[in-house]
Amino acid sequence: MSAFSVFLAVVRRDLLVALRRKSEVLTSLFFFVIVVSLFPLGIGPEMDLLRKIAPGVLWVAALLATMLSLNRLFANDHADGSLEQMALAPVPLGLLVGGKIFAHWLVSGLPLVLIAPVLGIQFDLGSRALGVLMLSLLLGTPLLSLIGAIGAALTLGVRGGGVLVSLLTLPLYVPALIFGAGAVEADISGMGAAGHLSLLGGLLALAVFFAPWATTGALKIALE
Amino acid sequence: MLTVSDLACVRGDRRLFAGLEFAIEARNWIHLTGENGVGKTSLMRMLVGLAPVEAGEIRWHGTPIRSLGDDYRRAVCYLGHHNALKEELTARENLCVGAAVSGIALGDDAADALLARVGLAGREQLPVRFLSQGQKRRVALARLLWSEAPLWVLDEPFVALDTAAVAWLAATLAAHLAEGGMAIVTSHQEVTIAGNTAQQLRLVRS
Amino acid sequence: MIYWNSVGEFFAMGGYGFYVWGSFGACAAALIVEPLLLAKRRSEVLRSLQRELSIKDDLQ
Amino acid sequence: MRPLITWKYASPQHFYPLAGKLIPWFVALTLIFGAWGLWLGLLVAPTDAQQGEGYRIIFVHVAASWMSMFLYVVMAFWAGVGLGFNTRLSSMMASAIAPTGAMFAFLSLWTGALWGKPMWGTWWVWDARLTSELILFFLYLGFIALQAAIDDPRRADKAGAILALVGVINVPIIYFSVMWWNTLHQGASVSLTKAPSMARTMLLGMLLVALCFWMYSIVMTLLRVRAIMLERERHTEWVANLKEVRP
Repeated sequence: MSAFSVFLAVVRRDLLVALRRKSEVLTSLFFFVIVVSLFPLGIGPEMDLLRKIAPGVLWVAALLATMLSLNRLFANDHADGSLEQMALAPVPLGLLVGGKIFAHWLVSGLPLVLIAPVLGIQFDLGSRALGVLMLSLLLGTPLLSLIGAIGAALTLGVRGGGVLVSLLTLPLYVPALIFGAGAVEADISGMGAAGHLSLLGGLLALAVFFAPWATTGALKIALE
Repeated sequence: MLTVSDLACVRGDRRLFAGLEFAIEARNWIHLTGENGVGKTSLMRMLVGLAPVEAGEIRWHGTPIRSLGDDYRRAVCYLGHHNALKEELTARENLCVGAAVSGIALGDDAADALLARVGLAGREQLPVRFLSQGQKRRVALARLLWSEAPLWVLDEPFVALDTAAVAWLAATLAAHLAEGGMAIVTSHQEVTIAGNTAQQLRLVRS
Repeated sequence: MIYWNSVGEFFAMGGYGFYVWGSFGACAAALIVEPLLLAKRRSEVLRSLQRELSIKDDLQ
Repeated sequence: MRPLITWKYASPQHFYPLAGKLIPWFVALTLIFGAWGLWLGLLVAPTDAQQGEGYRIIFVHVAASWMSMFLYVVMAFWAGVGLGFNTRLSSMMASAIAPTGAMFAFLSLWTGALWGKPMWGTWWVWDARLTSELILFFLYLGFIALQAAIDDPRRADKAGAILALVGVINVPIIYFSVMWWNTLHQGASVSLTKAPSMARTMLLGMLLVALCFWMYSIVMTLLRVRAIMLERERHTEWVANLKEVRP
């Protein structure tokens, strides 16, 4: 079997498990929807103000929703011994880890991208801005899954890992937040989002290269 | 052939064992015994390459396992304390996915046939969380049936198994050894494998 | 060579005394407290080591 | 902090007494540079035309910022060496540097706020440097918290090393992203980069304070690494035979 089919096997397994545990998946999606919807209630219904804060609110909510789902990325596999078997598989562990991260994005990142325009309408974003918002989240949420995986692997089996993972990963999310929310803002203010989006894409390329490698190192430490 | 020379294991501040030497050849198996906490599981995790080696060397056909990488992982089948099963998936799905992760394609029919051999015919489509402890262990042991690895490292494989399953596992081990395989097995009870006497390896507290 | 005319002027810092001395004071405090904490940490380790050794000696 | 003199000193057993001998020298250097720098900065340097006497805060502010960034890189370097070559001493050095680095990051934020109030009329501005310094402070806290949460010191070393290396790749990315973000949102803030060109005395004073902080960091690292060695190697023969342990 080729390396790619092993990658697909991991993705398929994680998707199957997620499908059978719908409540956990839906929790982080609902969290995203509710957090975003609470902002107008806290700030007031002035559309001008809402339009201005929309990119930041949506992006911060996406960060927090991703954090919420990070804890279960490796914890179950660690507890039931699947992670050991993955480490013993005759393919590079980084490939399997990449599969898990990809599945994590499909389950917790992609739904955010798809629901974001609906929430953007609540904030009176124009159709072009909604498109840029979706595009920025499409490039940005995989980045969040990739960087988050490092934090999740480092805190695996560690006391208070749930809180610690936020402390470790949120500072590393800063560039994604700046370029992601910045893209939408730039589009609204008529400056064009291309620069922000290409930087976001560059970061994604960098993370695709480095993050599975760092995550694999952290997982091997946890397995020792 | 697996050769272990001058192996030492340290956990935290404590030295569990040191200067451990043994070898295992084709058609042979080792019965590893010892009290709780002497380092049986640590030793097994070192043998399969999960835990780092403190001192000493583990060689597979003369080459240190560190430098073999994937080739060594292809030669080893490890069953630890945990069953490595996903509770949400069915027995059949668990078997297929487990094989696929190890790079072996296993169809649904082939998986069902293996499950029938471990005595789980008719339960292929049941999520694993509905199975008993012993049945889960059987699903985990079905890994031995698709594995092509010559070296089996089994940590307490007989736990939670009933007499029929114990007999099945002993027969499976006997067949594996007869085909030129090797095995290292920990268990607290006596294990008899037809036509094969075990090398006894007993770890004692240092 | 010294820029200031009087001690009072020096401490007033041209009206910025609070900010300047707040900064320098915080730095001085941090740079003094850290070694003290480390000295405490060291003496605690040494004390517990001595206790462990004396127990070991008693056993022999 | 310095290259190891010979490989012999790469073991805690040999480094412990060496560090003990080095500490007084670095203490002396800290005091000399500190006294000289403060003399120039507080007593000799003339006032600044635009900022009045308030500008004197930069003598500590800039030095603390430099040290916080420098120490993060040094920490990541030692952590990486510890991870790559499995040398205990390097990992201990990384753990020993982190609290001092975090302290300088905090001092940089604190003095930055005290500078900002009289100059810009507010304690905090989302200036690119202050913002990235804040994130650097969080990175330090994450490293310290991760190491504190893991009981097995060897596992803590390795996990911390991966985090430090990921962090060190991220520091420039974070810095440039924040700077870009800041220029795009250019509001009322006056950037620190617009500080007036400095007189020679001022520059010299600032460098001397930075040197003082550097020497101080070496002293703290050596003191802390000695304590860490005693804690981690408590069951070894060489610790039991130290004259401070068994008089």
